[in-house]
Amino acid sequence: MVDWRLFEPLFEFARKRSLWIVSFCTGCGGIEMPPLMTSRYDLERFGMMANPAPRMADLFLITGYVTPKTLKRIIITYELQPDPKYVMAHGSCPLNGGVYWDSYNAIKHLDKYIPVDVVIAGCMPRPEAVMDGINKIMEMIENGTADSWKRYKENYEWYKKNQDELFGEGWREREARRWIPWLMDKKEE
Amino acid sequence: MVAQSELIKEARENGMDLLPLDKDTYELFFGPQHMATENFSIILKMDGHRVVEAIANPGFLHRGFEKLAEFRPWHTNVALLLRVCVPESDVPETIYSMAVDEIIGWEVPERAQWIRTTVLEMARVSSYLFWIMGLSFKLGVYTAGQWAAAYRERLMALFEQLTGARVYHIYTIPGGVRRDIPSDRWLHQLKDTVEYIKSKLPDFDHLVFENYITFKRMEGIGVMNKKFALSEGVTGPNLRATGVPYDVRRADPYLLYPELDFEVPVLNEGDALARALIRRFELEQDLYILEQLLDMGPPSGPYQVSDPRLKNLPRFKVPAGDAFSHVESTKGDFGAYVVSDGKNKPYRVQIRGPSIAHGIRVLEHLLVGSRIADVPVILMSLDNCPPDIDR
Amino acid sequence: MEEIEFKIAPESKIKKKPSYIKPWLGLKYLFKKPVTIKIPHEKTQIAKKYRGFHTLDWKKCVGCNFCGQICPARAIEMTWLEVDGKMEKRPHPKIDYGRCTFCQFCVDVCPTGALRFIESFILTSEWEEDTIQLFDWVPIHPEKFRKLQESYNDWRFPVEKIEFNKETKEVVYHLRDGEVFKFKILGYGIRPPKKQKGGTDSKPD
Amino acid sequence: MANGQEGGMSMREQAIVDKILEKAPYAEGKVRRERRIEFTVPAERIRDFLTLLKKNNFELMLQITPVDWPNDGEIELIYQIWSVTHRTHVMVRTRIPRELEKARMPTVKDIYPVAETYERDAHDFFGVYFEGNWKMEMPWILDDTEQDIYPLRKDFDMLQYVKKKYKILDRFDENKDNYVI
Amino acid sequence: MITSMIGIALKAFLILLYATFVGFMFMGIIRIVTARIHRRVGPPIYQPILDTIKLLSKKSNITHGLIYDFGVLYALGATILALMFIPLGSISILRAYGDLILITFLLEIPMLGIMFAAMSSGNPWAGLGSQRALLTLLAVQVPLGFAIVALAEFYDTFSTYQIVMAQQTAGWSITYLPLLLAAVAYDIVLQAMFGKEPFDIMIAPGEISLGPMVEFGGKHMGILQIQHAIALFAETLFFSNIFLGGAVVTAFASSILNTLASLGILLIKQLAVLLIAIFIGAIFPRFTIDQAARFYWKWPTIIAAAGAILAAL
Repeated sequence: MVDWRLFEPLFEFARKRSLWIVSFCTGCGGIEMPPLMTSRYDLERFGMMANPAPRMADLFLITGYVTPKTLKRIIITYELQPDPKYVMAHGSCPLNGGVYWDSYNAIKHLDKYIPVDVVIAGCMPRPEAVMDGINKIMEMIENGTADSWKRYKENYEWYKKNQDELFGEGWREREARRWIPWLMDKKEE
Repeated sequence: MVAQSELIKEARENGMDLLPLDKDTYELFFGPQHMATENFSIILKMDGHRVVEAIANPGFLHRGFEKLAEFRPWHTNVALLLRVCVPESDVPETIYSMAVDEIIGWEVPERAQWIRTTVLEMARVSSYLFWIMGLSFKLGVYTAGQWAAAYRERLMALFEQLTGARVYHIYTIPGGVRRDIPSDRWLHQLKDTVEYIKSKLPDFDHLVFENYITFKRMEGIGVMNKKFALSEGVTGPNLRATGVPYDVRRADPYLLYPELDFEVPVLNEGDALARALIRRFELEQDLYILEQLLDMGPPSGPYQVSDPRLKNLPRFKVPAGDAFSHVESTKGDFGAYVVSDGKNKPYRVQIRGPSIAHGIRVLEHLLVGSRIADVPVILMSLDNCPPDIDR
Repeated sequence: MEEIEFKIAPESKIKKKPSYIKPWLGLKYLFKKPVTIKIPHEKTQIAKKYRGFHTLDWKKCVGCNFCGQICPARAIEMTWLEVDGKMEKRPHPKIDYGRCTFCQFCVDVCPTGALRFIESFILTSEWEEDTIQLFDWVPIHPEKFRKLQESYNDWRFPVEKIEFNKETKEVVYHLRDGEVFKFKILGYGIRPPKKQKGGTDSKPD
Repeated sequence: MANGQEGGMSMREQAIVDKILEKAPYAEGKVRRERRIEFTVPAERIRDFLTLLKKNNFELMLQITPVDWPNDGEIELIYQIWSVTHRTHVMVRTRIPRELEKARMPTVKDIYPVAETYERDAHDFFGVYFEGNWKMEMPWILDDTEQDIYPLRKDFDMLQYVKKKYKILDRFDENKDNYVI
Repeated sequence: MITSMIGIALKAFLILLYATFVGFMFMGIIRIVTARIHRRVGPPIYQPILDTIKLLSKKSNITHGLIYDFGVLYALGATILALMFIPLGSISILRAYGDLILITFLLEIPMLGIMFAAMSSGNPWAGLGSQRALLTLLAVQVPLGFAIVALAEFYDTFSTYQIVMAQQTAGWSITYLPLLLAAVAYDIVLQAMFGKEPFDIMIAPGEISLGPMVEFGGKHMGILQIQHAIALFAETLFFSNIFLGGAVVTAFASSILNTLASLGILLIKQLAVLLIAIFIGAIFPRFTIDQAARFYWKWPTIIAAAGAILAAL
């Protein structure tokens, strides 16, 4: 059996230079993603690209505030991603609620529900700031400090407790069945 | 007809696990984690590649602005309400400000009106470029989209100089605007940018609007007729594509629009292609309007009403009353209804996003019978903007 | 319908003809210079009055709490501070960048011009309890901020690390040029803190 | 923008109001300003009145705005309709009691189909039940957990709700609890 | 006997290594050239290699059963097998058996492997994508068949190697009208094989989120990336062999120099084929699946059939 640890520096380099982003823009920050991905700022220079399939993605950008309804999808999408995976929170809202600090429908502290590696300030953050955050993530991957996915595994019970507290027990099943009655064939009048 | 609520109850009682659909249909959750429907979800009942039934599921962006606005001072609400329409954030600013101006009875200075009109038109151009990007990404001709996003950055830079921010400008406030035009150099830069974008329009035509395959993809897709569109409350380019010449800038003139010359495009087909072509033409017209505005030049004078009460913004009170104002955004008729009860906070603010009309029922109707490949194209041709449905 | 007195564009102007040939013109930028700004190597131009972080002239600030009242995000909290064992005469705004929307209405309403903003906008941090303290600060003096910005010229937050002791409420700013800046938070609100909490260990004057 | 409150400009609007009022004696109407008119209708006649408006070329329903007036114990529903033909915006105001079980309205979705969406919206945020709209119970913007609260009503205590739901409000200093909004 | 076996195995390994490397470079070139058309800088050319290493180094891996794992390996194996049949200059392992139809078939069946795997994951998007992929395969068959028939008719043989050798004396295939027609048809087919617009219907990121690929992650996707690289190499190589004259250099005395020269010539031809595909991909939107099928059964079929008839005359 080959000792794969020998190749770990190479792997770290590859992980750093090939961060695929899951294409799930969760808030207003999504509007700055197209400029970042396209010609002007061109994130592909760093090997980053938006990937429609969460199974292939490494980096999850929480672009802005998160509503409970979106958070459910975020959690599911996050769990679909294979390890190692990284999360970056954009702007003020995931950190402390932002301008929606008293809104009944916005999550205040995202780190209670999923782990986050890097957070950047701004409303919304300029592309330069986002790129700085991505640089930070790259540095952290190099140092091995980007370990939010490990934290999620280790403290899964705690995260799950918080999620269940917010959505109620068994929210995954409920969400899956929510639309069943409306998709049934409507009876004739 | 059996009430749907009874069906739900029945289903719940039976502890239904699986979808009691016909054998040859299946359900498909289209979004929100999907490239075509960012932050919007459509539940599709599919038969092979055909859509049998569609249910729009909004609400992923709901933050309760209408409630939040009741707790913030009048001017500050601008910083909040502009988030209703992210790609074109000046529109909610302007409608809210116009409604508040009307309640107070303020006559906005001419310079402020000029700046507001210019900012609105710039927002329209940038929003249309953003839309071209979206459309071409969904069609698969990524080149045009990349260009459009790059050219939009020029406008963003101008916005940044004028307002101090790239996306959320927080610029138009009740009584005028927050800052003056930075310098004459800015006007020249705007002129250059308008000319630059104008010179690049044929590129988009070549790749998107005159491309044979685009025609193949969009012709005859998602057809609405005039009667249907009117009864469903569709506005903006989507309505004009069905043959109704309704444009708020002409039908209910505001700001400097009565003095400006532009043509309102109307087509009768009502399909996705017609909607796309109308938007393409309006982009050209918006650039033309910007040129006229620049030729006109900003009138001299103050950029804000002078009112001693403005010195103390937190205590600023608006007399009791209500007003409705609306403007033409790239998505359609964007309206705000503001009620004041004489305090330093609004009593009620409602924003009417155009997408609530064409993004729910019309979408559900148009998707039925279309192929799965047409779903993103129809979505994009309607220019469905989820944040203004959710608010 | 009523007659229309505005201009309707003729259909011939709107409609386009499909073509197989014209798309090939889309290749024309293949050998042109890309429009990309190569960010780590190139610097972008930030507009002069870009709404970035706040600065605060502690001398000028009168603690009127206008900024706290106008803030749509309630990001500003008036804070009573103690610098070098001396209590500041007036409370100063403490700004939480986990809330701030950078609308700068607080700057607009500031009656003495003490609260200002600067173009710097980059603040990146790991999401850990001690590093995230960076997002909550009492802004530093504009001249100091400007100096730091001009010497580094990378639009970054001027403070590298903020130590906040939750028990003693002591705050230490480690500025980017190595300067250390210490003060102590006595309490929040517009009222002086000693009236509410007599039992705190701080006793200036 | 001229807010010509009165004067010769609003003659056209006055003519429209007169014409409508002639056929609907139960309603009250007035001209607000150029291109803005408003009617007040009792809640039970709303369907008749909107049918009349639709016949008189008021084609586009822009929104249904509920406004909560807890002091009067009423919810005001404002049907905002735009006429492409007359180029006039009309507000049809009606008031219904605000108690949950009494806050009921007949649906107008057969007159203006788009009203279905607006009615779902009003139901979700204000708890106004529109009878005859079978999509009333269909999930709309709010999530399951908020199903029984009506957040846009004036008596909804948002801060308390937020504190209960999301536990803490401030990350940096929990002692900072003197929130005044 | 054993030494010759080892020699062949070594040769096969070297070919595979070369093909994989060049294939990855091709993937990098696709991304860079596309980026330049988009007016941006684009990634470094070795980016696909990094992507693959990253995918292979993923710590957790999702599998949906035996067929899911097997399908991916099947795709890789079929592509490698196809590669071995295609003459690469004068070196090739199985070139003597390199039948046109066999190679065409082997180049197509990796798709089947991917489809098996995708279908077994049970994801509806993967199901949709697989249906589309099947239909694309079906649509492509007709013009492809006619193009192959035209070639076989013209050269009177099914052997790729013989066609290459015939071209060395008689000039490139595309200089003859019937084969030019066949080449045009085949090039349009190649667009679908590369998965570029307007025929990237089976992936269609904006429509069905990568279709069959949606469930692959980690090592499965890494293997598919390698497969894609080899397939890119093999497909371009096959095209340049049968239509662009291949390359069998015998000018030098040293056989190593000859090999290198022919590899270089082939590389240039392959790049030309690739660039055409990139250009078409950059400027055309995507067809829907029924439009694509109708398209393939119309123009490329007519062109290829005309070529076949002309070749038979």
